[in-house]
Amino acid sequence: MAIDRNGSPAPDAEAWLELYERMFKIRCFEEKADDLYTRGHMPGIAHLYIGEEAVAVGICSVLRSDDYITSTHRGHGHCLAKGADPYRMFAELLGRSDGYCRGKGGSMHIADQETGNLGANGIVGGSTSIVAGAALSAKLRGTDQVAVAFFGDGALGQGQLYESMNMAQLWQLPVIYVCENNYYGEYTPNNLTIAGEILDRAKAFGIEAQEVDGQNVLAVQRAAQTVVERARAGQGPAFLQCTTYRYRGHHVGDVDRPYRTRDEEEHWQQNRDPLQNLKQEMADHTQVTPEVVNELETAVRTEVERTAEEALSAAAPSVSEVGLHVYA
Amino acid sequence: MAIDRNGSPAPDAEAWLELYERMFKIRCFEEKADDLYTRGHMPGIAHLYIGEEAVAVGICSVLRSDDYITSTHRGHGHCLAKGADPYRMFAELLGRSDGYCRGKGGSMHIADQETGNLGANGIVGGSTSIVAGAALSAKLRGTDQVAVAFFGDGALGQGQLYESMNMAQLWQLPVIYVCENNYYGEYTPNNLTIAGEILDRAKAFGIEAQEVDGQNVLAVQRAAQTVVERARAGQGPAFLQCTTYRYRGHHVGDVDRPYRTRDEEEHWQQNRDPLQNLKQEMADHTQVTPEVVNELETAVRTEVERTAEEALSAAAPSVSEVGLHVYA
Amino acid sequence: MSMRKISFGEAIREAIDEEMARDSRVFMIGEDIGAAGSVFKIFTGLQETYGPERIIDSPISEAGIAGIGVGAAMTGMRPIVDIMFGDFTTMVMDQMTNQAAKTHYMSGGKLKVPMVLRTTMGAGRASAAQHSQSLHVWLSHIPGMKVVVPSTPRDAKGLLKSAIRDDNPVAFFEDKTMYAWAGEVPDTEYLIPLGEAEVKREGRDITIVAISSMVHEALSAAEALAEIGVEAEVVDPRTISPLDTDLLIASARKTSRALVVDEGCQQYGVTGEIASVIADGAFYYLDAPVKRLGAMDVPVPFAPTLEGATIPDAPAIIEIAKILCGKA
Amino acid sequence: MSMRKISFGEAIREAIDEEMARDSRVFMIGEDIGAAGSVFKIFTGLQETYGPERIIDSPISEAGIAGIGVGAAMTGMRPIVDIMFGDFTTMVMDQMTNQAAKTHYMSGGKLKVPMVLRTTMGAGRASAAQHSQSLHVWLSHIPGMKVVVPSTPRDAKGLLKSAIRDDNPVAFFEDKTMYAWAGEVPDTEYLIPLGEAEVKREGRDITIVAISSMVHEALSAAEALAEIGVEAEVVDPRTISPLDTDLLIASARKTSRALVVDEGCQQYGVTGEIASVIADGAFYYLDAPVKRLGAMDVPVPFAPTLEGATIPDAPAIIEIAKILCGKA
Ligand SMILES: Cc1ncc(C[n+]2csc(CCOP(=O)(O)OP(=O)(O)O)c2C)c(N)n1
Ligand SMILES: Cc1ncc(C[n+]2csc(CCOP(=O)(O)OP(=O)(O)O)c2C)c(N)n1
Ligand SMILES: [Mg+2]
Ligand SMILES: [Mg+2]
Repeated sequence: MAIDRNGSPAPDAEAWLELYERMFKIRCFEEKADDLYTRGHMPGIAHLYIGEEAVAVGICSVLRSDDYITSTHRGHGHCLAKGADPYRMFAELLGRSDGYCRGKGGSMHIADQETGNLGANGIVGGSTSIVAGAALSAKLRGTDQVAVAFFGDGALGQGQLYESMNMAQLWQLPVIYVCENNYYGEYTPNNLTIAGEILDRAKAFGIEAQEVDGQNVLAVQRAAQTVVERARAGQGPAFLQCTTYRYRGHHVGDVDRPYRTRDEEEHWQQNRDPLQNLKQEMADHTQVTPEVVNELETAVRTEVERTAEEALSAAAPSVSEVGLHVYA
Repeated sequence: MAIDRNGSPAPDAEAWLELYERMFKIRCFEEKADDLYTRGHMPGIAHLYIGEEAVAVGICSVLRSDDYITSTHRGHGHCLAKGADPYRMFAELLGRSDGYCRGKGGSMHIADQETGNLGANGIVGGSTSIVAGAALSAKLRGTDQVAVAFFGDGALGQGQLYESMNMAQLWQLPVIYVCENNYYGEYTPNNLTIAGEILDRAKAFGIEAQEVDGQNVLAVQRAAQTVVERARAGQGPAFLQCTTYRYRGHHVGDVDRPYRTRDEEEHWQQNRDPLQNLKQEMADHTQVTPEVVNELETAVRTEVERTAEEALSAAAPSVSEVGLHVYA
Repeated sequence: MSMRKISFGEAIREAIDEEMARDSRVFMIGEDIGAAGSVFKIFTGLQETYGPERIIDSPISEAGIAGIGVGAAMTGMRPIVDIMFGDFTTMVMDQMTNQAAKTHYMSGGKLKVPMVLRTTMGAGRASAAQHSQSLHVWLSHIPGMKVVVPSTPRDAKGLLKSAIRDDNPVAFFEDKTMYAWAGEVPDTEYLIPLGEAEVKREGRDITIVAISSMVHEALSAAEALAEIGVEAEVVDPRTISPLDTDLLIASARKTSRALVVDEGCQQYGVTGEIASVIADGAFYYLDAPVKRLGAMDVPVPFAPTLEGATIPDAPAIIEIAKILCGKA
Repeated sequence: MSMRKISFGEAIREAIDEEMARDSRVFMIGEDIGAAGSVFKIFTGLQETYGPERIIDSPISEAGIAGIGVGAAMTGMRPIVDIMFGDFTTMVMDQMTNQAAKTHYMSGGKLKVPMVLRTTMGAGRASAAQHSQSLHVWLSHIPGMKVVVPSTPRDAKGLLKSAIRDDNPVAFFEDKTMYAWAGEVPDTEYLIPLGEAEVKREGRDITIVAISSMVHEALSAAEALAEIGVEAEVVDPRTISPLDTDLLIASARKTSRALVVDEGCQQYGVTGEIASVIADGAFYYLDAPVKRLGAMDVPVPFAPTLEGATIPDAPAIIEIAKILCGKA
């Protein structure tokens, strides 16, 4: 388990490289998804996670595969970080029967039981009580699984989140609330939609809450480690506000982004890129050479490209499947 | 305007007596309502406000009649404190056409536009966003009206309250959130349902919040005065937690009350009765004699009795009215 | 099969008790269901048997507990979510419609949501417009949901046990006015499958399809009609989704006349769906138009004189049946 | 009357613009409707004209803004609450059903709630199960609500202006797939009254009742049917509550055949109500059973191949019409 240099033990090159690989895989996946959309291969739209990779990867790096996550409309990163297969994800994005949902869910509804992913969600805040149910379930079944809710700053507007936090704290449920604060909800800057202090909204329920630099995967991992261990030990929920930034538009079709400045975008990309950050850390504190990193990048990108192309030639579900799976 | 002795100016006997009269009227009204139920005259049930009189009276004593209030299932006290006519209230409780709602609403839905009462509400938390709408309306119309939401501690479980507080603070709406914390929601003590600190739930949104002794009408009035003036001046919402206690059951039919002890009930009634409290204050700090108080009590009780009996002989709405008022 | 008489409420309680004893995955969450044994007093003692972990008293957070039910069901439990009044299901529509009902389909058949949403319906208690609604048609419109509306203790017990064992989200509507009604149930364990209607009374002249408590109005109407030589067949769908269309159509084809009775509002309610199914399926056999009798399309008024006029009853059924059978 | 061509989206925008210009009580609140001009880009510039006080960007708090609408409407304003996707109306059912729709009745006709809930419907954009629903039947079931489902720019503008001026809560459903469609609207101001159906095409052989975008499927089906000698009359209710039953029944009596088409799910949907009204009212004139064509009773699947199969279209309409008219 990697612990950053402010912690101990010493930097673990391999673990860091693995974190880097996961983040890079997400970025490649999203760039490819964008490309598939632009070339007219992907139906509908998708919300890209580019720029926010450190949050999903940092959090999931301390989770077991039987731990649960609930995700959002911007869910590809969470899905990959929890261990999903890019091929089956691409197939789902393209509406093919090899997809995780046999083409029925698409980008906004990918779920993968095997890796504990209870699903992306098209309803902002929709998973904030579902996650508490998963945690209650773990508690009732006597396992030490934890349940992590990823949600955006926009979900802070949904009352359901507060109902969930109240019950999670009352019943000491193993829930980690991970607020991905990227400062915008769709096309609206969140200073127009959030009053007061975000962390206070969790503290008000007696829930331990802290802010984390969501662009620093090691910081996210360290914070996650502590709260996940606490939750696993039955010491109740926690709330992490991860400050981050989405480099692209709200969705693949949002290319003009009049609601924010190019300068702001550049600032984040130039100075706060999670991949560059970790690369620097590795250069400064490990023996990992640029060559190794480049090789890894090429390998990952080639693999992602391959799976995407493979998905493109996968079969669409037959119309006869439309009536299947309405009832179990 | 009465200010208690910790404030200035000096005790205002007349104002205090008026506060006492209003509280006493509520108590008589509720005792009579209970009697009407017990004697089988009142259809359905009612939730009595006995024991909590100081909250409604203290708050409403600083409101103008064009200020708004939203109320709850336990709404008789708010309604009377805002200036409603007991006769029309009794008529409504009895389902008569002289009632405030022509018999269509009953105890849980009395509304009185003339006195700014937007209505009792059968949905716990249901008025928490309605009140913000009334405040927004006042702001848009450029008036300096304020809107007060009375709600119980149980409404803290409803997400809608947090959505409302967020917007009220964002837009600096003149809303006063008055949480009547009587320690129980129906038959469940609220230590089972409330995590963390109640006041923090408002502070988290940047809303000024304070706790008030809800059994001390002068304290409630003083607290209300400050926050209402602030709101009227456009300085935004506030939250008051008024600790109080309902002497009777959750509703008129809840007579055994196995969920709490008789000792606890006696403690509040013996040591913290809002009427006794104010009586004592008047005895200690004004020239108001027990005789004056007794006379006033007799007058009020007689009047309440009279209106109740009058309401008993009022006509029921004709069946032809059932289809009226579905659409305006 | 030897029988015994128990009340509708006892039937509900026995079903839950038996299923909780048999399957540790079953638990119940709701307001005042623990020590208080529910506001309808049907669960007294159940929490002593199963403990506060399996009979969970929740805050007043309908949306939250419904979402918790979804999350727990997705992860191996079989939650029963108790929503005190059917009027409050208005607060769980998102969790039921966008999450519970769609999860299995959206996940391509991978995730399941085996939960039961128990709630009430039915007017007649002078509880006014927010505590008297019968909103069972809403979730019947949603693919992925099953909806049960039992009319007798026997059906209630057998259907609830099946609902709890079902792998799909099931909404279970109990007419609160029937809790005290007694009826025969088998001594030994039994199940009643979802989706099967039952002929509650055989007849040759007219088919009366009735739902929940309306079955009893239909049966007493049938007795009266028999006296004037009209033999009514009373059919109880018991489950409105899935709907046993074959039995309904077969009965109407046999009698050549049909009337559909339900306590939900008539406009866009249950009667419209069932009447159109019969009018289509029995078209060439019908001697008269299929008639509908739903609740009057008004909010339920408080005054008993008015309320009574809004609820379908035996006299109204008799009147329509006479006209259809040319006996008017 | 001279006409000009504008899009459905422009028609919506013009209606709001004109009404806001004429009545200072009208304001709009919703997510991303301000600077962003709504996610459907139909309100670009509107906030510049009326300012952020009257075109209010809200947090993602559907329940909260609906409640705010109710409170503002009760107190003299005429709010338009914008709910981005009809799928999210699942979150405002309590505010609309228990508050907005019942307030006038419960208050015995004293309080009014003149608000418009604008939202969308319609599938076909590969937006999957949580962004494609047509849930207009729910609020049509609720007395006190009015529900409008326009099919053309002309109807949309005239009906929305009437809805804004109406003293009752009105739910206004816009098929998001029609925003870009152009149609003729009068140059000068006009209103279209709520509750009046319109014959969109005259015919003698069969009545096709179609709703919202289905009107256009019905019209193109009618063209094809004309070629085989079947003259279809296409009737657009335009308002489903109140429903113009007289016109629907008269048309069916004239043609002796009827088919009802709607994009909501068929089970317990709009087609059931309308089909049963016609089957009853035109019983003695019908040569064939009244048929229904709603959306397939499945959650809307993502894969376009599957999604297309769930939506009613011209070919399906033609097929049923042929059978009804003995041309199959
Ligand atoms: C209940 C609900 N309301 C509105 C929307 C439309 N919508 C989709 S994403 C989004 C913004 C979400 O912002 P945030 O939670 O910050 O997530 P981000 O997109 O920034 O990652 C909105 C309003 C929705 N999907 N669900
Ligand atoms: C949404 C909703 N859920 C549940 C209920 C049933 N109910 C009526 S009063 C009540 C308890 C309310 O407690 P609190 O808010 O503390 O008010 P109090 O009765 O103590 O004055 C409950 C659960 C309701 N009316 N509305
Ligand atoms: Mg965001
Ligand atoms: Mg209380």
